[in-house]
Amino acid sequence: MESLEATVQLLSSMGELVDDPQFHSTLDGAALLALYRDMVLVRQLDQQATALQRQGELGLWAPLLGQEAAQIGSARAMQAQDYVFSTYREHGVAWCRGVDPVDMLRFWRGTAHQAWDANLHRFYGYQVIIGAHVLHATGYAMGMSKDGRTGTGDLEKDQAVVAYFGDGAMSEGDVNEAFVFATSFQSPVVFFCQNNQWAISEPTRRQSVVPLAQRAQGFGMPGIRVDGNDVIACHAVTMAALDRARAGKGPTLIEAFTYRMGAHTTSDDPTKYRDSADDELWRSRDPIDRLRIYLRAQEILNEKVESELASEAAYLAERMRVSCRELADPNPLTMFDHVYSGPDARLERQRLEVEAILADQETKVN
Amino acid sequence: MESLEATVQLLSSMGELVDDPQFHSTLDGAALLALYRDMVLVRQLDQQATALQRQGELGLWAPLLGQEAAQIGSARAMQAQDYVFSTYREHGVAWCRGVDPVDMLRFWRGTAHQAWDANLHRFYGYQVIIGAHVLHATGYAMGMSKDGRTGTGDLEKDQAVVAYFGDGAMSEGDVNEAFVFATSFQSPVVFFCQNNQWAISEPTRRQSVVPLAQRAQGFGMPGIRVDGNDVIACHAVTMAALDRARAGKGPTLIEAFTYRMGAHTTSDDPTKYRDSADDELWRSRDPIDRLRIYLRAQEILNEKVESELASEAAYLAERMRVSCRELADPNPLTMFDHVYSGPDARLERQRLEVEAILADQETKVN
Amino acid sequence: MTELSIVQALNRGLRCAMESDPKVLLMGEDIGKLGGVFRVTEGLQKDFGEDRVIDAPLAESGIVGTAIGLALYGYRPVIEIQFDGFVYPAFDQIIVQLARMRYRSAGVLQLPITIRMPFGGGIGSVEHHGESPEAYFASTPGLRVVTCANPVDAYWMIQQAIASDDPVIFLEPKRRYWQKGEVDLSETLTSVPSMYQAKVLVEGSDCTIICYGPTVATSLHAAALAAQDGVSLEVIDLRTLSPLDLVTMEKSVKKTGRAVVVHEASSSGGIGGEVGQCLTESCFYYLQAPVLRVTGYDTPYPPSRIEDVYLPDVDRILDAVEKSMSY
Amino acid sequence: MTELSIVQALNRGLRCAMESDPKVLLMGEDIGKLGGVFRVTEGLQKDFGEDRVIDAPLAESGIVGTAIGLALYGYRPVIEIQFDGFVYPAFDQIIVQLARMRYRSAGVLQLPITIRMPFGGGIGSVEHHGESPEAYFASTPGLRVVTCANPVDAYWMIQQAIASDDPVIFLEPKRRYWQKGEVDLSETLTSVPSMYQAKVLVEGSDCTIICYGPTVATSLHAAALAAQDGVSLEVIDLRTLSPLDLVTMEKSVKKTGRAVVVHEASSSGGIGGEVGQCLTESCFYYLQAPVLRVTGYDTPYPPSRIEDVYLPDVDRILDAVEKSMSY
Ligand SMILES: Cc1ncc(C[n+]2csc(CCOP(=O)(O)OP(=O)(O)O)c2C)c(N)n1
Ligand SMILES: Cc1ncc(C[n+]2csc(CCOP(=O)(O)OP(=O)(O)O)c2C)c(N)n1
Ligand SMILES: [Mg+2]
Ligand SMILES: [Mg+2]
Repeated sequence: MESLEATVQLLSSMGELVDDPQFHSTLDGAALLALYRDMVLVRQLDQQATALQRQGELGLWAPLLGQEAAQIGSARAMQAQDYVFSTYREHGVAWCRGVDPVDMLRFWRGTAHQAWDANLHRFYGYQVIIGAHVLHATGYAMGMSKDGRTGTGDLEKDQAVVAYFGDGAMSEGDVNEAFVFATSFQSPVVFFCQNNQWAISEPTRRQSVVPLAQRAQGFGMPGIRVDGNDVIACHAVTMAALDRARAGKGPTLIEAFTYRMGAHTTSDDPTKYRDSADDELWRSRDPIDRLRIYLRAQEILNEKVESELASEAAYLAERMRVSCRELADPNPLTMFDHVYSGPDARLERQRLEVEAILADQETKVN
Repeated sequence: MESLEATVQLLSSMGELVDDPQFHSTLDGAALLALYRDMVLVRQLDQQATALQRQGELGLWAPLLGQEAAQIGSARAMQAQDYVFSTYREHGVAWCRGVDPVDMLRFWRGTAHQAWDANLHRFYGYQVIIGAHVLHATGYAMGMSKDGRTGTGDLEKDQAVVAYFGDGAMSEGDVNEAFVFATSFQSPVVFFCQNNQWAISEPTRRQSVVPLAQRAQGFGMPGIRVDGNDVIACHAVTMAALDRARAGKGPTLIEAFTYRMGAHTTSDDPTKYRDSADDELWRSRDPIDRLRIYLRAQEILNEKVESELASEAAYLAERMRVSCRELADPNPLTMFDHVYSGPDARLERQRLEVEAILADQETKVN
Repeated sequence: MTELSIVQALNRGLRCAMESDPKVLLMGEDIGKLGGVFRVTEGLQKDFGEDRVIDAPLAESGIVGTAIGLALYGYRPVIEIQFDGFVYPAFDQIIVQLARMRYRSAGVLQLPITIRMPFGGGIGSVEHHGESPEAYFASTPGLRVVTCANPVDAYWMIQQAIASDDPVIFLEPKRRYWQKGEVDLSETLTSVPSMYQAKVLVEGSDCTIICYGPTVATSLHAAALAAQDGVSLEVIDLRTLSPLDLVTMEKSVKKTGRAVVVHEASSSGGIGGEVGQCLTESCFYYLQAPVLRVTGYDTPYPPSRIEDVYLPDVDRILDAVEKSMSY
Repeated sequence: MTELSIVQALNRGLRCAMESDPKVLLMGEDIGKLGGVFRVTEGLQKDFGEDRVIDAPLAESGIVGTAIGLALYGYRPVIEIQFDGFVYPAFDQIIVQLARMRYRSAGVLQLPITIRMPFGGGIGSVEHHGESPEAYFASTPGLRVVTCANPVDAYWMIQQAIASDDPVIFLEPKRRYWQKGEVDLSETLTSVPSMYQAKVLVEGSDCTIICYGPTVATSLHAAALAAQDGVSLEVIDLRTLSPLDLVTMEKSVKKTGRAVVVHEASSSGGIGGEVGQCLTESCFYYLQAPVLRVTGYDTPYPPSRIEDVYLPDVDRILDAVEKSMSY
């Protein structure tokens, strides 16, 4: 891959700060520690969910392992008034938007399609259809412009949207159409592509022969390639793109170059299609390790804080374990709710039918 | 619009040859005269069809007025072994592929959906669904590679595909997906976008904030912007792109910057949405006029040749007029043919039903 | 009473909806200065501005997808798809996203989007300009599908569709666009019948003709001719294809004992089959004959010079009635 | 006889087709090294190369659209759509281009493309992994739609589909993928019954059960239970949804006088309605009861923890039989 533009990096994989001509971080020690905490907890969340799936408590889980920096760095760059559209893998983003991990599990356990109030968290939820939500994000951003909720000059209030998707999604018509709409209407949306180098078993080169960030130029918007395992850089470039969006200057495409350290989902077996050498290489670039090295060196992080964090993580895991098992199956009759805004004669008949069947089963059981 | 790359021009609108650092024409006087003849005849064809529509002989017609250079220049750059996929407006390209103008009329008169043998002419036919055929073109080109019919080094035999579409089509998901596939598989396809500045009533800026040729870079292929009213330049850039494709170096996007001098179709009324000042400006850039000026100046063209050409055009028009009126309606029973490769019980029943109805009508009439 | 064509009635209806709710906006291809290829949105961009009457990029999935985003933000988008044949690129957004958003969010999110679409054949145009895709939508849970057949319904139903909190596919019978009728503009949106109710246009006792959109005029014509021959047809304009107004149909069929469904779409998998099956389930003992179908044939839409043979006409309807009566 | 699961039978069938015709190639997401998420194409890329087993970019419209180009060039592409729920972005290419190419070219061009798709629910997975989109395709003129319910049919029908000069939508019942059966590999493609024929799996006299794909196993189970209660059910595996094999169904219904159609897809606009209407048209005087439907409900597919209630089960089939018998 010819590299059109340099990859932005502010923290090397050795845990050392590096300079970038264009992007700078404003994060102080406390802020960095907070990001570290997020990453550690989110990795715990992910591991616990993976374990719950193995134990048969979830139907499926899509691990974020390795993508913590990309997700936490970008999500912590947002403000409360922003709105997020994501895929099935953005548990870290969901976490930053205040979604309870137990609610995340509902989707994967099969007790609900969407288990939280999207408007409350300003987090739309898991989208499984690759790329479809990127158009929704763009339309939402168009609405912000229309209502004058962006571009007023007050960066504390001006709104913007972030749309998450993967390297595979870059090939879908919907994503490219979103680029068309966002540039045509100069909408306040940041396209955040986590290039984890794989779309299930397909390497990114199947989707593109040039770096994905370069796609942006074709549509007339800035494209930034960032080290996706560098939480500081991810935070900085997302801040910059959000500021630009808020200021009414239109969309940006960010390609966070990272690596899916685990399987695509718990149903997947990556040994079938990729080299374990890659896994090792990328383990040495672990996004959490490098921040830890830096924070330890700076003495922002010490044994005591680490062990407090470890207990917090353990507590989170425990809560997930217990609560997941307690997640009740929905009443089957809810199947008929919310198909339409009002009652529907045919659905009412079918609901009665199911009611009778359930009552009958009840009787048989007793 | 910020212009990423210069627009290739070899013949100015004053009819003077100009140099381009990269592209050169190999056309001699006879070849240029042949292009001139094509353009004159195709314009006649177009005007005659428009007239026939006005007279109620056609249901609709999409005029190519103003786009003769883009179509003839590019189409004459192809070889017999190439294959073409086009929209509803490429009558000039169809002409170059040897399609009888009367067969073109069948579609617009409503006597057939596709009235010629696509494989015979290696010209796929009119595609109305914006962008859909650009994927077909890409797949066809993938087939050429697979069969080793391209990239052998023999430019006389190596095959390539040209896909025509408009500025509006650049927004469709299918066209962008075609760019993905063509670059991913390095397929021998030339994407020829006639930017006639309008998609019905919508100006190109609604589709893109940067020149359309720039889209190519986002996908990792060369993009060339050419003066679409300069038949020599259109020929030269298409030749270059085709040679590249044949040589196995992959796809190219050409944006031929031109102007739709007429209405979108005979159903359209452009006065509703565009300025007549533009019309005048572009009349002064007429693709036929400028070649005429040059050829007259070079004495390749003279009164005698012009008048011979005029009679040839008049003859063409006359033949179209007469033959169009003679185009019989299809037998309604053909409606049931070719839905499937073999017989279908339900369609057979329906065919019998129609047969009975028609017989009945026959009886009533007699 | 004001005489309006269907196009004019739709235009007025859109205008009313935009006046009464600032969140209503229009999106589509060529709907601005041009006013749409059928001029349904004529003059609206001039009066409501480019921010509310939006000429969108040429990308149907993009139009529906961004409209979904706009609706999530609080807008009430009304989309124009230029022709029936061009809706398919938006299919995923319509079927998977638009139809299911309320359900998947357990009622938290709603998408009050109307998708207007000219449909049906008979205008002598080229390929893809004469389609009847209604069954794809009507069979999709979460969507509502309605169609108007005259200026009165055009005027009121478009406003009802826009006011609905459910996504509505609003089908406009393109070859009847210029059909005129008297519309009483002084009524109110709530006083006119719900768009989810079928209408008995002609009462009769021998056989029920069930039709919608472009075939309503044909069916009325057939009923008039049948009356001359002493056959009394009841004509029902379905108006709503999802939900089907079974109550109105059943009442009629229980009276006449016979029914013929008329539509331009192909027979297989069309609305006629669903209507027939539903009526057979609920009126089994009343039916003197199977519900019959008069429809377009099971082929793609043919070249326009033979479309008249493809489209249901008065003769085919009367033949079906005769066949039904002969059971 | 060789014992194979449906997955294995499909894999073998694909291998045979590729061996016997060098123009057959496979396209899809993750079908290469991974062998597809259900492993149907396992090992094929290794043996036939990347040129014939193509991992495509993640773009369904692109996959179908380029396959159309490849077919025009002379190839015989077999596409895998990873899950039913992901087919909709390709809808325009399937419905408007693939289905109609032969027709619009008056037979000059043909597209011998097979689109394989796992379908149906019951695997406990997340949203969009349990859909039954068959009616959209079966109601589209120009497409053929078939589905296998056991390893024998999987093995032969996939080869027949690939050999067909028509575009075929090939539906694979995903929750039955691992169901095993004995396949006689020594038969030949022409000696086995055409994929356009339904099969009477169980003969019976009281009521006909019409099913396909994943509901075949359920229906067989129901028939076995009914037999214990002295009720004789005839079970027909439709196998082909377009064309419908009405001859086989009519013969059965004229004998039993009753029919119940069973499928996972929603009732409205589903195959059941079309089958019911067709049978009512042709067997009106034979039917003792309306054709009844046992189907998924008219909602989007629910969360998996309640999918068992959504899916037709033995009890619901037997209830419907009882209801039919009580007419
Ligand atoms: C429209 C659609 N096609 C196919 C799939 C099946 N699928 C689920 S995830 C995936 C790969 C996505 O890759 P990428 O966009 O890189 O995201 P990642 O999973 O790597 O985060 C595929 C093909 C889908 N969910 N939706
Ligand atoms: C999928 C689809 N959407 C909409 C249309 C209606 N339509 C026909 S031509 C056209 C404009 C096309 O513009 P462009 O691509 O620039 O080509 P041009 O007509 O200018 O040659 C539109 C919107 C269509 N034919 N197909
Ligand atoms: Mg990825
Ligand atoms: Mg144009």
